[in-house]
Amino acid sequence: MDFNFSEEQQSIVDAAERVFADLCDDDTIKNIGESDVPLHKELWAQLADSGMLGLVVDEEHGGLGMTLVELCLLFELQGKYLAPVPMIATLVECGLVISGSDNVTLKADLLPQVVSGELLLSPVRASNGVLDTAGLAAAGNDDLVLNGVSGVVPYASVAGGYVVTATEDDGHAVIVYCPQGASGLSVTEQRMSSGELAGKLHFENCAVPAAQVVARGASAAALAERQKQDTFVALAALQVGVLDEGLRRTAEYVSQRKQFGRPLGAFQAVSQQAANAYMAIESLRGAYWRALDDIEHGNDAALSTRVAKFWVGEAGHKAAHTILHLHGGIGQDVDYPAHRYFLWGKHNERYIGTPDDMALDVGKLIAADATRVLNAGTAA
Amino acid sequence: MDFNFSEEQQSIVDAAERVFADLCDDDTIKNIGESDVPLHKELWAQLADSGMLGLVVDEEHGGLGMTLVELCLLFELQGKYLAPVPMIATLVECGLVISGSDNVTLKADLLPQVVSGELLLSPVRASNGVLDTAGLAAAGNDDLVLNGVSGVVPYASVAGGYVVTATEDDGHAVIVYCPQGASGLSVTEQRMSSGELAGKLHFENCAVPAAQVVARGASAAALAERQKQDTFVALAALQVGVLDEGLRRTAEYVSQRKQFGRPLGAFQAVSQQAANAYMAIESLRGAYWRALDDIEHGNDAALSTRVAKFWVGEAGHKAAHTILHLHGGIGQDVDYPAHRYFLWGKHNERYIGTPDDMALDVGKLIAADATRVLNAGTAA
Amino acid sequence: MDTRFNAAQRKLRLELRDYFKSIMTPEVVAEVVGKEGGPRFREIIRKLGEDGILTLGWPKEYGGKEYTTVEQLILFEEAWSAHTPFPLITINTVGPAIMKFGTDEQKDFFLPKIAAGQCIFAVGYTEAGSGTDLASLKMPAVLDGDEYVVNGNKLFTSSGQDCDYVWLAVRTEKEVKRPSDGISIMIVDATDPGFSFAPINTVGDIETSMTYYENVRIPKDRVVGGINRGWKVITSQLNHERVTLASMTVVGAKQFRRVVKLLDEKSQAGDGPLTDPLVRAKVGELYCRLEAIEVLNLRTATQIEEGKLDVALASGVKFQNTLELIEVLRGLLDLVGEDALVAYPSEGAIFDGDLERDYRSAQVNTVGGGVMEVMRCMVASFGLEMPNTIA
Amino acid sequence: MDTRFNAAQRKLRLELRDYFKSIMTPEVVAEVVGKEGGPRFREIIRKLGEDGILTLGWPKEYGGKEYTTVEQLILFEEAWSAHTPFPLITINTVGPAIMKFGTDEQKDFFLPKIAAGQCIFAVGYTEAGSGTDLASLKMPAVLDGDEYVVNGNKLFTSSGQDCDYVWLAVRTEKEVKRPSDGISIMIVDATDPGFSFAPINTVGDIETSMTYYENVRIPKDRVVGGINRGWKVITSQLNHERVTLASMTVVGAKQFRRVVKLLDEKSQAGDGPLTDPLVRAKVGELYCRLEAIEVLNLRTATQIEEGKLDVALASGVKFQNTLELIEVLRGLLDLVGEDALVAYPSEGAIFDGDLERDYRSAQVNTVGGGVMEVMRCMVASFGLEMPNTIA
Repeated sequence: MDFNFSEEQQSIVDAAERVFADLCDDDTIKNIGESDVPLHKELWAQLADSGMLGLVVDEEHGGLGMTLVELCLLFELQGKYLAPVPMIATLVECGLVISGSDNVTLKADLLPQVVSGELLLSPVRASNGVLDTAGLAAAGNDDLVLNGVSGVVPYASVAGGYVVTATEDDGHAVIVYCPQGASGLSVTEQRMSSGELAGKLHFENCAVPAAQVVARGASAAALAERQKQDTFVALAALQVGVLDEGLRRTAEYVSQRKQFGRPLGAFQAVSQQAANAYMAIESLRGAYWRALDDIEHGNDAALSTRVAKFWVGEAGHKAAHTILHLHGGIGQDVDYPAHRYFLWGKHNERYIGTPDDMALDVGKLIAADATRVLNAGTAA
Repeated sequence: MDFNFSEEQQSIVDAAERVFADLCDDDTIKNIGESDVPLHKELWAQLADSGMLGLVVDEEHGGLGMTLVELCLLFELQGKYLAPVPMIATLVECGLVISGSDNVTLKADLLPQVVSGELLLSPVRASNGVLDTAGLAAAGNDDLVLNGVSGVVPYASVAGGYVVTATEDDGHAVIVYCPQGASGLSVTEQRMSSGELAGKLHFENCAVPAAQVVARGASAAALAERQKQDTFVALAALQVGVLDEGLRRTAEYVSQRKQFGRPLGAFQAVSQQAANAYMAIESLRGAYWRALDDIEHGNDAALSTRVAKFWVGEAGHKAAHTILHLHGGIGQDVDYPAHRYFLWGKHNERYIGTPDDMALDVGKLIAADATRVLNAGTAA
Repeated sequence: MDTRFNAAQRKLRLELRDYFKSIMTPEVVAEVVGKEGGPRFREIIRKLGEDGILTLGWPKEYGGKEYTTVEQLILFEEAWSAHTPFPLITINTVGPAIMKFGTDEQKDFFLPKIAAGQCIFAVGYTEAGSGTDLASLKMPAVLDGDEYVVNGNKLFTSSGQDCDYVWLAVRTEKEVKRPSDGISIMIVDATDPGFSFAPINTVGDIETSMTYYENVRIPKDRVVGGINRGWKVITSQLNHERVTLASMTVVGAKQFRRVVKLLDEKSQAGDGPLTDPLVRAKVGELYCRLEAIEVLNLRTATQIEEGKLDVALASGVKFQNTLELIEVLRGLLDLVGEDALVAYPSEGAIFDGDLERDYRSAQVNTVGGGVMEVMRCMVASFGLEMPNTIA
Repeated sequence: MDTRFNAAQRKLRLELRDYFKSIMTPEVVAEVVGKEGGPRFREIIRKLGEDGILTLGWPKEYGGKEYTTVEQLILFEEAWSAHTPFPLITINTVGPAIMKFGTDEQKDFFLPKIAAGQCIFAVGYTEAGSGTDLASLKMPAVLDGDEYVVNGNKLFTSSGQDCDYVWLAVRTEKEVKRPSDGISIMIVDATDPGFSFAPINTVGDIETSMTYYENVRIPKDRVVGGINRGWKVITSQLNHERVTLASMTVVGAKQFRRVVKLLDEKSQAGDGPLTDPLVRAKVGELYCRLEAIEVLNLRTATQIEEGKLDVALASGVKFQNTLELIEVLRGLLDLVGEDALVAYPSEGAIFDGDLERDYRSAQVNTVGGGVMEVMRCMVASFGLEMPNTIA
């Protein structure tokens, strides 16, 4: 067994850390968060310059042809520095889906723009909230027409295009590319609790020519599932970064802040909570690593990626609250960075599925085929 | 508002406490628990002598005609002293059901025997586990025939009779009385995790003459629901007694036991857990009192009694584990009483419904009629 | 045993709800939510004063209506749920402390102004180095003629950005056996040129402030309760404050009813969310938790009314109800689904962002008004006779 | 990244499972479950010794097969799941300590006997007043000629009721700077007439004992690691022990698979339990928790193998996995329904009462092998560089 990233994997993103460290000090992050468009454009440009945006794009399209493993190390950094950039949306939720398409023209058109940083992308799926249950419908033979609403599309208002998963009349999934400004598509800007940009998208007879179809039929379903799995792991990486750094700062704070003549951290009531948060994060880390292992080795990752996302939420909830709470009054102050770790942790907890959602998903998979978990050679 | 038992209510069971205190010292309870028939016969006799077994039986049948409120104070005592007697089974789950019957002959026959302590009764319902899902079926016109299995019937092997809730062909509930030894009824003795006696009952064409029918049709359904509600509250009372005393003993233990030169209770890691357990119990207590209030005042108690049972489990789980854990090594020793509070707390948590079961029940009731919780004049 | 609001109390609640609703139009809410000052904020409080709402809980001799504690709870719950500006600390802490510890002149001067909604107090307790360990506060007040001169800063001064006076805790004696023996309470006039503030925005959108004191002069007759006797003034209200803070958990019930109403409306048509067993189980669980919160709050309110507030329970509800509220709001976010974290004023923000905001602001009470670790220590020592483990 | 058992390890597991299954028939299980002694217990351990199972993890020079830590984990998991008598402490703690600290004579005398399953050690550490604070132990050993004389009692002496020797921690020096500086480890011959015991039955059915020492005489050459140097002998194995104890959480996986199998069988017919969304959600949640437990255990095992065990993680898995296990077993009881708490040998006991028993016995590890509060203190200080808050 091996519970480490290889030196090669690590070295690829080592340079990236310097970029983050240079451009993502607390003040910068705070200022960008308070600006009209909370998007770290300079960081995005630097990541493009250093090739990071092309990490998982194949060399044919200007990328480095690496795997999700290396990319996840980048997301850990993003989490550590709370960098407001649509990395997961553009590179994983959209970029990897486009890479998986058979539409070579579309790939040749879009992927180089992703690598260069010109093109930000947002994934669009049917709303799953109680308010909008209309879904996203695609109709047509070769050219398609989209109708429906999607509620929480990350960075939608600044994206250059959208990778949209819709449902055809026959119930099959279809994935299409839709550029910003397409006729019949309107985007309303939204802000999430964490301050992250998002958009609400309305499709009203939005025409999608056949050339913009990413995948259809069985391959669309497979790509949509793969998109989910990759996103779950990416979020786990991001969350590990957020919570590790948030808890590290918390430990530092309580070790220095004194009350009753002692550092707060010298009180057992504090150390016990910190330890619980620590182990919640370690549980997440293990689940994340196992999912990454499966993806790296081409195993079926349907279960393990969902287990990882379960822990994104479970650890996010527990550790995020501990991070905020143990900072006491200063944790509440939005001029101080602690609360951002809380808000990011909670955002990641919920995005594309809560722990309850993941548990149900896992349960469904087991119900469909119990041998998944009853196979021989596993514990007990 | 009034969050107290009245002096009259309290005084009625004050005498009972002396009985429990005399007969339920730790050694006696331990010895009875280790005996072949873990039933405190002497206590039962004394409770009968002091009229306690007739508390809620009407005066016509030799009882005192009190309400469930007074009886619950008795269950609190039972919990405090961990007294192994079938009080809830005999007096609430069976006695109150018989009292609610229109079958005057049956009442006249059975209730005086309950008051005198001669007759122990056990409630029988269809199994709800994954193993036995056959149910309990009743067939016939006036005289009935029972078939089916019931898995966990409290004190079944020592009971003189059973109050059986079965389902008729038309799907309606029917409640009948069935004496021990009835032809077609076999009882296998079981032991629960807590050491409590239980039985598994098999009905094979067990004949029940019309004279033994307690209730049928709509009144049977109403009585069965009432039986549940009363039992939920009774268990809440019992659990309050168990956990209060268990936590009190725990506090006493950690205040005296020293490690590292200080009492364990002087460590925040210990005080924090004790406080959490304390408030879990207070949450239970409040829910219990509200349910009792509803029953006392004839309000619809469908929701509040289930809320109380939810907290029986929720507080039972949290506080029971804290009680056991904070006793350290000695808590594991079965010669020391601490573990019994744990086992009783866990038993009560699960008996006739876990917190999850209660939550679902409550949710169903709200789904069926949301105005139950949306009514005007309640908070917000 | 009587654990529910009675008919009169339910009627009162509906009247108050209508009253607050008439004032707090959506536009007004949007303007003042989370604010602790400003013209509209002031205007509403003056109106509450004119309408006699502020002092409903005060004794008759000070112009109050002597509402019982349960009625006051209803008042605060409805005001809080409607986002009504309400100078809670001025009404509930400062006013009663002046009644109890103030001189006749202080009573005559301040109480009518407070009642009229024309006088808002900020409370200056916390310092950068003294939060949970409040008794260690250092800000000195030095006697100079007939006035005390104060220099220093206070952190998290609630209402500091728009107050008429500051209810200030200062150190008037350094050389004392217990640090709490050298503390005094003084009333600072916010128009003093040496007083200034800087607002602090919080993660839950609840404004507070940093306040600065540069040679601020306080006449001797603005000392409340006697020199070096401030600790008693501070602590005499603490348990009541905790109970009041615990009552803020009413937002859980508010949001629960909103969400259930929404789910129910969606379900009336037929195959709606409330037919899903998982939704039912979640709704049921949250209801069970909310009921426990409600009863706990009613028990402490009743104990206050009966003059026998149990310290363990008062400390306990403060953390227990807050933690339960956090879980309840989390569950409500689950029920709402992916729109749950969309923030006001975005189009998709559910209930105008009110649930999302309440969720963020619920966190503050694990710290504010007594940090939960200390509350637990108090539960253990007062409720279970275990050793005191606070310090 | 490689986080799963490989094909060889899975094969090994199945072989061991078959091996233990062949020994542990239902009748044998019923006879020995929870026992720490007795003829059958001894018989099985001797068989394990003959078959070379006991020392699979030992170095080759002591007759072992040098199993990797992960293979040892598999061995313990399978032995434990099958309820196989296994002198875990003798094999895993005492044996390695003798290898590391023992004299050549001690090695030659004890190690072959242990390997053959003919020598079981009890461990006598805890005293009535010294549990978590083990270094405060008082039982004196006084030199008398060439022998130490020991008087006193030990509490929770694992295997004390049927051992050949006791691995005893005693105080050989009172006047020391740190209490841990005056402790020695000595090997008591259980046939010494001054040695006796009384069994302690526990809530989880795991036997332990109280041991009594009345003028028990221990030759000088049975001191291990040197006089007053016992603390190092004790602590050198602690982290490994914690990792081993954490691996007992494998019973969660065992019971989960049993319950899922049961539910699946019931569901094959059609409208069975696995079609219920609530059952699915619960099954899914438990699987998520079990996966986290498994990976944590594999991580610490791999760290040991690589010789770089992280103290924070070793301490952390000890409490985290135990607490998760308790929740998992609770969830499994929920899935089973009302029969869940029926105990062996009742007719209705599910899985012959194994789930019910495992649930009861899971509790012991919140205390045993390092109480969870101390484990958390260690996580905070070693993992987060926070102050040490143990004492």
